[in-house]
Amino acid sequence: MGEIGPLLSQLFHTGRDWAAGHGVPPLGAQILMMAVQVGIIILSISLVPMVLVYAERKVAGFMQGRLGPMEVGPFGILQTLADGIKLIFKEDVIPRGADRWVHIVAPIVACAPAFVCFAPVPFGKGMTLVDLDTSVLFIFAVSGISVIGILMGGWGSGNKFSMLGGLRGAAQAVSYEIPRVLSVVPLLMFYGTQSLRGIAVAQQARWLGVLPKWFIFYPVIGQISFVIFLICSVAETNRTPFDIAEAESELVAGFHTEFGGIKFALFFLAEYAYVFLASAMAVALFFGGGDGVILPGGLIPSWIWFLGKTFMIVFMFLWFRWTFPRMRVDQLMSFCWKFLLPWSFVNIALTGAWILWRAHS
Amino acid sequence: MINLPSIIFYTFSVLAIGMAIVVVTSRNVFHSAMALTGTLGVVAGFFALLGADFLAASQVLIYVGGIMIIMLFVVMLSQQPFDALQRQTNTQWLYGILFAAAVAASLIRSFRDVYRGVAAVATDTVPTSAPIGRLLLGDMLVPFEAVSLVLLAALVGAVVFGQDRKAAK
Amino acid sequence: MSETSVPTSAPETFPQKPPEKGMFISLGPQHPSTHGVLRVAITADGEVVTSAQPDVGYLHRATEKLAEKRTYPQIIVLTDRLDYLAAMTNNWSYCLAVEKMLAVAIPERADLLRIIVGELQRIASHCVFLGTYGIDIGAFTPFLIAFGRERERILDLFEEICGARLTYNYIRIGGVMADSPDGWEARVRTFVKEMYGRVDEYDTLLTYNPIFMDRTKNIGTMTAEMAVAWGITGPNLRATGFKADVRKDDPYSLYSQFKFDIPVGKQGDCWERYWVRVQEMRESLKIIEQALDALKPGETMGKLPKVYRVPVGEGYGHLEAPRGDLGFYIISDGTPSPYRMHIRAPSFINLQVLQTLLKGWKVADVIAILGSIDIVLGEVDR
Amino acid sequence: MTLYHFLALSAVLFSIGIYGVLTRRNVLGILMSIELMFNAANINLVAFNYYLHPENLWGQGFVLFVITLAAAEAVVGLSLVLAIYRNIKSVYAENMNILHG
Repeated sequence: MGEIGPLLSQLFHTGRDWAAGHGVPPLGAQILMMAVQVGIIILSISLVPMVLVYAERKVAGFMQGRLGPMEVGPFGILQTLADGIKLIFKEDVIPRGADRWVHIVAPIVACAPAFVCFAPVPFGKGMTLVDLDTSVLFIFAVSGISVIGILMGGWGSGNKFSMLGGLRGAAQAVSYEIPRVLSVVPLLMFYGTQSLRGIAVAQQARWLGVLPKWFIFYPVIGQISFVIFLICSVAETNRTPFDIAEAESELVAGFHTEFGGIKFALFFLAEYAYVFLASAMAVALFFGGGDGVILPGGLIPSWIWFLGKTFMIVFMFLWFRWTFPRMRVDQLMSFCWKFLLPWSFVNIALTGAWILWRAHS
Repeated sequence: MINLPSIIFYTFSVLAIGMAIVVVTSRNVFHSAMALTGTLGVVAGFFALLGADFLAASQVLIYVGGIMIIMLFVVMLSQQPFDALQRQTNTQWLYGILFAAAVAASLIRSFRDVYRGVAAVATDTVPTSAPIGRLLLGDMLVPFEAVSLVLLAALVGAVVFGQDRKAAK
Repeated sequence: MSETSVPTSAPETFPQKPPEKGMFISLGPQHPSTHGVLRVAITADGEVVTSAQPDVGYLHRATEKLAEKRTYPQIIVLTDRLDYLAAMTNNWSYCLAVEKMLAVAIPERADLLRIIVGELQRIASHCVFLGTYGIDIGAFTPFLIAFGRERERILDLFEEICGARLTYNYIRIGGVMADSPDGWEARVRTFVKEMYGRVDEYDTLLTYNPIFMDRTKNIGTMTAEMAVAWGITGPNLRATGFKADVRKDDPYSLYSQFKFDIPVGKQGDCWERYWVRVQEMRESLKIIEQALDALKPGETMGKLPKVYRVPVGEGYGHLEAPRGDLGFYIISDGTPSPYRMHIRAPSFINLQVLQTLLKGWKVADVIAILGSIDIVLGEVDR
Repeated sequence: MTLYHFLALSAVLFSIGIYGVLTRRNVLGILMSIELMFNAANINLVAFNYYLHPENLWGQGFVLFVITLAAAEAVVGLSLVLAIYRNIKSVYAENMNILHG
């Protein structure tokens, strides 16, 4: 009941046959349907940051003993919409000393990969846009492109301090990408496939009928890889306690200080899209995607389960932001190279031992 | 005949050649680095077109996510105020064009009669991650270990050169 | 790394042009974390600071010259704006100096009210420090909790008793402006009871937060000799292990009757300076409780003629302000206004140590060290 | 979309790379052109693998090695450029003419 996954894919096939039937060449119909699917994903993904920004300000408010936005719309729901409109109409200023082209293209390069990464994410039963066989590697590769966006942002702002901020941000993102990829390797070893949908489906089984066989519940390897993945995702999205890139109180101004209006909105959109992406991946990899916890997934459709679990992890991102102070640059780097990386190697070794033991018994 | 792959092929190749030209002719080194990033992305598209999905993803991951970032680091750290006025190409650009054109013509001429009509055998795209993994650790094990040594040497070399000699003393 | 000697020669001219080796950063005056308009000219070689030169004077209002043109009671209004985060203790210190010269007796209830209000002001000022230092290190929540919730409660209490929230003008020469409204003591008592729990909350929120400790422990360490050599007073001095508090060393008003101890650190790093201020809040709460118990109805204003003349001569009165030993030195020539008034502002003196304290530390630590000294520019520039 | 198309494309890319190496004054430009030539070769390898020997993946395996070696070469080259820049404050090839230790 409520499973709109198969319904949607059914809709796309009928749409294509209908278009093919009405004189549109089969190739054109296929491209048309692809365009419709991509359009739906881009629309829904661009809605998500609106919700996340609102959630962040509300959570921040409640954590600090205040209410958060209450003015625009009931309980401040339209606040993000108002911010968005305000940002769109801000004057578009390009600093004179800056490199014009790089300044204009930087927010696009920082924001576009965020949408592409949502293709292989399994939102529910049958709701994976493109079930790539190498979806995990694909997501890490494409999200690496936005680091180039950060560098371009630093270079495109023209002043030396933003460039330093951009370099620091890029160095942090690149060095935290390695433990992040290595923390997902145990999963690939365990389930033998890289496709997120495959991993999510493989976790639908139950231990002793009650405990769901999610990877997070595997005794040691599950928790270690989840914690490392979460920490690295926080670092990858430049959020506290790793937000040195746009640290206001630090000496070096952040890389996107020179971007006003819609360009700043794009950087903002990218950050929240990546937070949502990281949570969606964490749910697909560690919490069994659209798998219902108590009810056998029948009563509540799988995509509602998926979104619920994703917002649970998004809440952890927001929670970190309002409780942790900021780490210093060198502490942050040594934490990555001297703590997270060795532990991810240990985790891979443990998973290997587990698989060998399982193979023998 | 127009089918989806050929449309994609032609658009990608126009993009690739256009950006490659920008890489070699642009006055601003940062712009050529941007163009190179674009070219690498399009080459990854070619790999995907040829059914090598694992390769396309790793190309983007390693090249765009790794090498280009280090290259941009060095470009940003070594940029001089008067770079924009400098001529980026030296004087023998005419001979360069001639030589390059000669190489291109000879290559294309030599491929023409050998590989003219070879069309693709219609196999559907099978996922390549697992076979590549088995290949790397199976038949190609020796080069696999050798490359790890090369990478180690490169790492040590980069650290040695990157170190500020005075700081080291 | 930081020698204890006090520089005898004038510091080198301000490094305006970037040094040939390394980077020149002019921190401020419009910088979010310099707590007001302070400019620190920093030259850094790579990541390490080679020299730091605080540049003050952006908030100079010639308070001391103005005082020479006003009568004694009118000067109280000027003192509010010195350390604008702790106006109560400014008024009190000035009144102490004048009362010492006039040798007027202060009624006991007025003195107790002064102590209660002074200690409440210390807690409010430390709350501001707690909030802004949290933001410097990157944690936003303590600011809204310490600054927002606690300080508001104290300001409400002040508003009830003297009508103002920032520049109180409550403590007058010879006593206090007005008696406390009824029910005020009860409200202070409930606030004090709740505040004990709140201070423990700060410990979990920030004091023992591992990332906060990484950012502040063993950073900007200051030895006791260096602190004494530079004339530093207040929590910064006590953090280095040197036990010095005007309330104990030179007890004024009724502090000698109360039992409270002075929190002292060990190695004077940023974390200890922060920790000492949090402990001081707890001590102030104890003092307020004891003062509330000792409060009895009575006179709130001493016997003073309408227009009084301060006898010729000089007087110096000082007390333990939240930021250090705040003193007023007044020379009177018998006329209704002082001949000369000098203010010993603790922030101005604590600020000078930055020249040697910042040297040798990383650029990223400059903000942490600067924030831990807790200076207020109104007091620095006078 | 036959093999010949891919070979022609990679030949053009390769020659653009050669042009870049020959005429760029900035050493970074030369390094980038070398990357371009590497990629042209990679396209050839994958095309041969897809068209001539679809049954095994030796071509793609070889491309992986080419990518890793290109990465190693780029890293060492770039740190060399940085070291040279630190000493003679310029990245232009003709300024690097003093051969001493």
